[in-house]
Amino acid sequence: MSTPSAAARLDHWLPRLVLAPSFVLSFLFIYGLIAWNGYLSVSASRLLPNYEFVGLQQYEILFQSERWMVALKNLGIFSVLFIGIGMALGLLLAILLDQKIRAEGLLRTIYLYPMALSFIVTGTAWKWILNPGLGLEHLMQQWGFENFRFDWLVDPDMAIYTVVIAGVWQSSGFVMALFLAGLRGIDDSIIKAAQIDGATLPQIYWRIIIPSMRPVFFSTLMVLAHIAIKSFDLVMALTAGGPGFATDVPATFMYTHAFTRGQIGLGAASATVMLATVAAIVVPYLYSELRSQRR
Amino acid sequence: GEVEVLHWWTSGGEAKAASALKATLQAKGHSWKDFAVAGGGGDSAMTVLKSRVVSGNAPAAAQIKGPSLQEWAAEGVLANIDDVAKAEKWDSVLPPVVANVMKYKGNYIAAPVNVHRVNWLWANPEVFKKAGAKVPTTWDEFFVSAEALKKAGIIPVAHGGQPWQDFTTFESVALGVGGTDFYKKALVQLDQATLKSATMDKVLETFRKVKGYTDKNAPGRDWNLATAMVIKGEAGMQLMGDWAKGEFIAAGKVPGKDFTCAAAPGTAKAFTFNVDSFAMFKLKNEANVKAQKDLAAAIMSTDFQEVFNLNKGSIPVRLNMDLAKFDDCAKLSSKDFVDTAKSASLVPSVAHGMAVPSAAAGAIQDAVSQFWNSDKMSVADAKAKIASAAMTK
Amino acid sequence: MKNVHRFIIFGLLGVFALFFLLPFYVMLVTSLKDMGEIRGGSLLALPAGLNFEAWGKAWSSACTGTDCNGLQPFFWNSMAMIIPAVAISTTLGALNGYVLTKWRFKGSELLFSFMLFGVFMPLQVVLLPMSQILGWVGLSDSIWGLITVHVLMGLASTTLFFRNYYIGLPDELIKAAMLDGAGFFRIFVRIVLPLSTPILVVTLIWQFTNIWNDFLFGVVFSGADSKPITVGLNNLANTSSSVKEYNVDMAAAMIAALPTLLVYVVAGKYFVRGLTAGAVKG
Amino acid sequence: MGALSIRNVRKTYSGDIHILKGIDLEIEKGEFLILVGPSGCGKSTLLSMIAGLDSPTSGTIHIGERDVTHELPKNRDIAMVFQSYALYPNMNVAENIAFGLEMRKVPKAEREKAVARVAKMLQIEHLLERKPGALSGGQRQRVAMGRALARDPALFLFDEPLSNLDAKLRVEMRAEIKQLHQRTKTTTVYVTHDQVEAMTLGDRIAVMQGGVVQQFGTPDDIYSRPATVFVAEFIGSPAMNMLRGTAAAGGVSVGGTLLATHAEHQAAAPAGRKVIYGLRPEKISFAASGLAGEITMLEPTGPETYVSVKTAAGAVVVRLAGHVAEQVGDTVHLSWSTDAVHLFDGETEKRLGR
Amino acid sequence: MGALSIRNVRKTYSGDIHILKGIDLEIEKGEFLILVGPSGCGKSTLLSMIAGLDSPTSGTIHIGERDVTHELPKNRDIAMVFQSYALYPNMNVAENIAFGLEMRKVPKAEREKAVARVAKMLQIEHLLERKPGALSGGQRQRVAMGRALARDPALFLFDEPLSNLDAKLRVEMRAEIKQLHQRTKTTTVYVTHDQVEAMTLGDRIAVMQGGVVQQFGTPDDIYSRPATVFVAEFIGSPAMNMLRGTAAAGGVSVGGTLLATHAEHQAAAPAGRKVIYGLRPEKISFAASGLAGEITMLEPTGPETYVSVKTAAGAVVVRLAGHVAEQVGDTVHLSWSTDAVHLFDGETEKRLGR
Ligand SMILES: Nc1ncnc2c1ncn2[C@@H]1O[C@H](COP(=O)(O)OP(=O)(O)OP(=O)(O)O)[C@@H](O)[C@H]1O
Ligand SMILES: Nc1ncnc2c1ncn2[C@@H]1O[C@H](COP(=O)(O)OP(=O)(O)OP(=O)(O)O)[C@@H](O)[C@H]1O
Ligand SMILES: [Mg+2]
Ligand SMILES: [Mg+2]
Repeated sequence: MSTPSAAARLDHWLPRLVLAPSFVLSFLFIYGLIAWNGYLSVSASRLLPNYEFVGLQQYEILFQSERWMVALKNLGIFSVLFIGIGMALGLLLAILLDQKIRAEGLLRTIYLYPMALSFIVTGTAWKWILNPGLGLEHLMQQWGFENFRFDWLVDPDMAIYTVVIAGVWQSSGFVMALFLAGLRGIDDSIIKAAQIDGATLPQIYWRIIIPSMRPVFFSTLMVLAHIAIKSFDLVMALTAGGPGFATDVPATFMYTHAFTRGQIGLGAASATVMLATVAAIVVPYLYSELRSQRR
Repeated sequence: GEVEVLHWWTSGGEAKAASALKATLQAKGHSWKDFAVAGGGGDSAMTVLKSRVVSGNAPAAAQIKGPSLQEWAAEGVLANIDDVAKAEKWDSVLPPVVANVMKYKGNYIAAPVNVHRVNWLWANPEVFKKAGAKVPTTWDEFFVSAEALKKAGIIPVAHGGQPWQDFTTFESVALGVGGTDFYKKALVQLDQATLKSATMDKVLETFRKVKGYTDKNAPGRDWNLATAMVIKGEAGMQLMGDWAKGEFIAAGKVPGKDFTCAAAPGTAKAFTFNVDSFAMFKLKNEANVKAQKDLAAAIMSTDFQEVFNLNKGSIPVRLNMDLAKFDDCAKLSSKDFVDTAKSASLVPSVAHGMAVPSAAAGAIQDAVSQFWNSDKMSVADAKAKIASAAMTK
Repeated sequence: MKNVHRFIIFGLLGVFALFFLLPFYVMLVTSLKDMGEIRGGSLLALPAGLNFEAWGKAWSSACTGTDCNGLQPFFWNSMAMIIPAVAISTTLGALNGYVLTKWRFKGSELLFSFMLFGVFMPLQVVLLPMSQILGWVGLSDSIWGLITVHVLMGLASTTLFFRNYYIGLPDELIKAAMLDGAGFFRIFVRIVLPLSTPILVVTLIWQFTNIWNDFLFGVVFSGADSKPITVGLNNLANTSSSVKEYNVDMAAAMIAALPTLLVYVVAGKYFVRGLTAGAVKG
Repeated sequence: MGALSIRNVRKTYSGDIHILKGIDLEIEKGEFLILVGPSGCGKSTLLSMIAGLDSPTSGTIHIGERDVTHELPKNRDIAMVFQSYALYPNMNVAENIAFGLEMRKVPKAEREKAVARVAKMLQIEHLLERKPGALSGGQRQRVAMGRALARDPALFLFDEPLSNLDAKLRVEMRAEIKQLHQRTKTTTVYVTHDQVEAMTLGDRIAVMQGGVVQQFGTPDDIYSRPATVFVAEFIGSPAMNMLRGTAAAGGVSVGGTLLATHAEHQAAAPAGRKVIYGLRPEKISFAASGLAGEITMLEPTGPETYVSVKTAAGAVVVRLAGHVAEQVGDTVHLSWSTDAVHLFDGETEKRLGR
Repeated sequence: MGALSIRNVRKTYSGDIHILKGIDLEIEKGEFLILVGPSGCGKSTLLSMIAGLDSPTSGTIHIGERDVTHELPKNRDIAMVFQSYALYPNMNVAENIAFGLEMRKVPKAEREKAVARVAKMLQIEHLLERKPGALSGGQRQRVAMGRALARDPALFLFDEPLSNLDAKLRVEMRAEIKQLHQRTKTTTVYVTHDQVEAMTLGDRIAVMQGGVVQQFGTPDDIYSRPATVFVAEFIGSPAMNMLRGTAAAGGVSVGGTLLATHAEHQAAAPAGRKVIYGLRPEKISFAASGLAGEITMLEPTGPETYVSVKTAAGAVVVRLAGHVAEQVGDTVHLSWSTDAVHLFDGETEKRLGR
């Protein structure tokens, strides 16, 4: 066998070189920071990081905390609903918009705009709308629907669902955009073939288009999942974790303890637990998805 | 030199107040680098501060208050400004309770700006008149009036259901029901016996009873919307710190006539204070250190104290100041401040981070707020939770 | 029959549009009211008149600290930051996606999944160590520090988007271009990029929005005079112990959202169909 | 009324690119129509229109009694093989084939039987589990076929379904299609470029050019009596020799040489008229005498040899069976029967006489 | 050493799907190699490997003196026509054609000349501004051709480049390719299913089956002396008649009928040996006497007619010129020369004698 020329060797390495900076940086930062955070979680850090080793004490505190348990449960409820509804709605909107709609540009912008607005202020508007005394409930009752009830925001058991509503409102436009881009990338001719095969429009989407958008689903799922897990602004702006700490999620828990209450060690422990939980769910999925997408 | 100042006074009157300080400094030939971060009563600002300190780039001064000052000082990042304090005789113009908060191991590390009184009751006299009730001075009266207001179809108590507001209300109830000593023992010294005492039961029962007079839409409501309810006459009264006054005034209401400010029931002889202060960080550049000291001096100057507090709605932290320009509520507040300072019933506000370290305060707040929001939780449970929260380090 | 379908489609689209627009409506009418109206009136009521005072104030005279120049200065800071940040992260993401799908090598998928998992790291974990690192490399409190952080944090998502889009591009095109003598970059620029418009738009929307609306990094990593617009907005709207001016807050929020909206409208046009029509048979 | 009637169908792209310029075709139930024509003449476009994937700019399409011009594809009961295959990339071969049946609610067991049947017929049994991406060109084309053949539609549309197959397989597939058609008698429209397919499969052939049907008739008609020069040249390989000349007494004068014609032709083209003298390569043979010419090229294809001969009347291609002993440069004499001559008008290029 | 040497190249997919099982081919500079073989036998895979788009599991590929097995495609100086076209959908036809030149830094003016040249040659001048999406199947295929032909590479690879063209155009294109090759003498590998293309274009033909080269020789070799039953059946249409029988004195006994063979064949196959008696359809004619049989099918293709005859020795296809007067059901007698007979071993299916 011959040895490839220098130019050929460069060409061979070029893809790796191009990828290298992104990967090296991501690794250094992401995994470096994860490790650092892991270390903090077994330290006595309070207001500022320090490196006095205290073993698993922070984890013990964490798992005795009722608030943390509530946060974990909320994350579960929120993620499932937010991802599920967000995907479904985003996909539905994308499909509807894909029907050669005249006002597509306008509608698309309407669905997307919630992304553009910072939750710093939108949260206020949502609080008003969801507040039974000011918003929808009030309005409907004024219009004569005396029995109309919509008071989830002030009900500790239901408040987390209002966070879902606002989250879906904010994100499904982007999901729509992702799906729309996917739809627009589908080869027209296979749609034609399906029409000939007698598939109805819903069947075409369900059996042909959506399955061939598997990578798009993967993107969407990753995006929504990470929004869900990191959702912080949303909760802070809408309920700030309230009533009480009924709508606390791990991100707000961690922020509050690490930064507001000077319990960095505890915050770090919560971040580690969160990551570990995510890893348990996401890593197998990532693995199988990337395997099966290889062509 | 240059001073970079981290604060969360960003809008309206506060910003004007901060500008006054900036002007003073500039008059002394220093430049002012403004680092304003609003939000969550300084939560965001604290986050920024931490990362700035970690990156080795601390600002000259940062708005820090209460026991947090001690915590920061314990990290060894704060500067000693005793020379300024001595020159300006801070020890004599500040009430000792306040001065102690500003010191770490006997040295001044921060300059106080203002005093907020937290244990206020704001009321709409017109509504009270309509309902035939009078502004209460004790908790018993409070419930009588509340009942009357309720009968008149008015929401008796305007409340915003956010944990810090729940906690603010709790603090006023604790002070009113338990008295100053109880308050100090339970919420400042975090004495377990006191926290588990029968008085605590009473406090919690009263606290829960107050909730019965709030509307069901309270959760999540901002404090100023609650104030607006009082202004509009939808609600009769509100338990809130003196910043609420700003809302009344902004709505064109006149103190004493359109709205009443009174001490929270049973706390007329006491004063829960919330003092804003600037911690001074260790700096390397000499010129900047000079500017920093000038800043400390300027903060405590009578001129600034007056301008600032007129804008902010609070009262000067200096004793013995001329209050001619202040309104009646402020005058009342100031009088109580001076009186209680003498009678040792001037107590730090636990809800506003003046009394105990943030970790414990936060944990107690969680427990209080949970009790407030969950009608199922028994008083005994709540008491146990609060007591165990108080042990958080 | 066809008309019934259309009617249902439009009906659904309309209902959702209303749901999406409701908060916007509330914000808009509030921004046009004065504070008296807001305190006294109903949430959904139309304003008494068109009153743009709040908008003017939000833009140029509201206080956000000791300065009372409104959002204006923050706005330009954000602009200066977002353009390089979006450009760099999008470019890198596109290149990464291209390598990961069309120039695979052993282990590239594994590398990618590691990178992807990183997106789940809570942002708050980043703050302190990152400030320390930026302090070491001398980028703390500067616009470039902020840009660096945004690029780093956005990479995984942009790479994901492009990778998953490029997977669908026929490999034959790349092969044909290789035979035509095009190298790695030329294939990317001449063949792959022109076929990427929809995903470019999506990535642009995502990155632009995320970076533009980011508050936490913006407030922590920027310098005193490079603070982005969210910090300004936050300072306007998020005061807890002083009088609230909801009309100004709402106007400010909308002003802050304008560039993003503009991006949506302009970029949205490029959601085109049939980019790969006629490429290969099979 | 036929099984499929296409009436004055026109198709225009972006306002001024006229692809179909008024197509009229009518076939009976069970007929097998072959569409041929040069690349780009609009065959696939016409099929799309019949299938309902594209709508005509004007004109109507009827299937049976029904006007389907504006009917959705799924309501037309058509099976089609796409020139570009258009396989579903996310499904394996078996699923690709079964999809059309599934959409029509055929029970699973029957679907499986149908898949097995067509897979056998198309020799792709071993590929059923593969995705299209892992198939060769010809295998993909067979899957595309399979998708259509699994069904039992009212109308089959095939767009060059065998173009990527090897000759052997193509013969087998052709036989399969023929048998299938004989069994089911499903009306079929079939586009092909293969003359053998056209001639052996079709009941009728439509020759299209430039968006117009040039001739529509039985295979024999088209081959033996091409209506225009275009059709004559288009069908048959190598193409018919076309010699331009002038009608003269007893024949046609081409470049000074008189080529004999049939009496009927002489009657149809009065002397002096510009005509085109057409002669299929396979109708010419080498003889001791006749039109003399020099061999310029020899192309042995195996069973026969194509010989290009330069004669006084112009270049002529001759198709001879087997090997040819002559060499390039040799002089030969060409002979043919006047029966084999096709005569066309020199101006209109339309067929004359006979 | 040749211009292209492929040495023991193997290709295996996912561990156990063996596509190429050791291919050895060597062609000289300027040679025109035709690759034929049944669909799915690995032709495209082999081309990909030559082009460097895929790498062999084992074996080496040399172009000229250079081992290019691990060389990048762009450094091999190869132009290729893909079976699946692979047009750049974002570029118009002219840009598609010019891209390869541009990448090789050919000046603009020259590029334009090249585009004009190939566009004329491929008859796509009027399409230069169109995007691939707005082209017909055959037009796309011609653009794919144009992209390769515009260049002047060291090696041309064509993967069924004419399959979607009509017969007339195909003849013209074939002629163009032939001329081009004669002019430039560029080494070429050409995959086709068209026998005429294979026989007329190629200097040498490689017949592949199941990942193995069955025979590698000149067109005449392949046609006249097929090395195996597979090759014999694969080349020629209709396929060679294969009659299984036993060698006997003076010939081969098939189903009790003795079919005469050449003396050499008799020598090669001792009596009693199982053999296969091969006879091309075009070598058989109707005669007054000979093997009797009944006509079961008549397929007129225009220039000739395929006749299936059921005889005592089995079914035999006969290819006759022109029309046939006989009808289905008629009894005919078949005759052929013993020179035309191919004999193969019944077990190994290898050629025997001659
Ligand atoms: N990714 C793959 N995995 C498994 N088998 C594959 C893959 N790609 C191709 N094959 C198989 O490899 C064989 C050779 O394919 P190739 O495309 O070379 O055939 P071909 O000779 O060009 O056939 P055709 O004439 O039909 O184009 C085929 O049987 C095909 O099914
Ligand atoms: N979108 C379009 N815009 C303009 N012209 C088009 C478009 N699509 C197809 N055409 C043209 O329409 C003509 C007919 O195309 P069609 O696909 O029907 O040809 P065809 O007869 O099937 O040819 P082939 O045998 O090459 O497949 C072609 O000349 C083609 O260039
Ligand atoms: Mg076509
Ligand atoms: Mg192939």
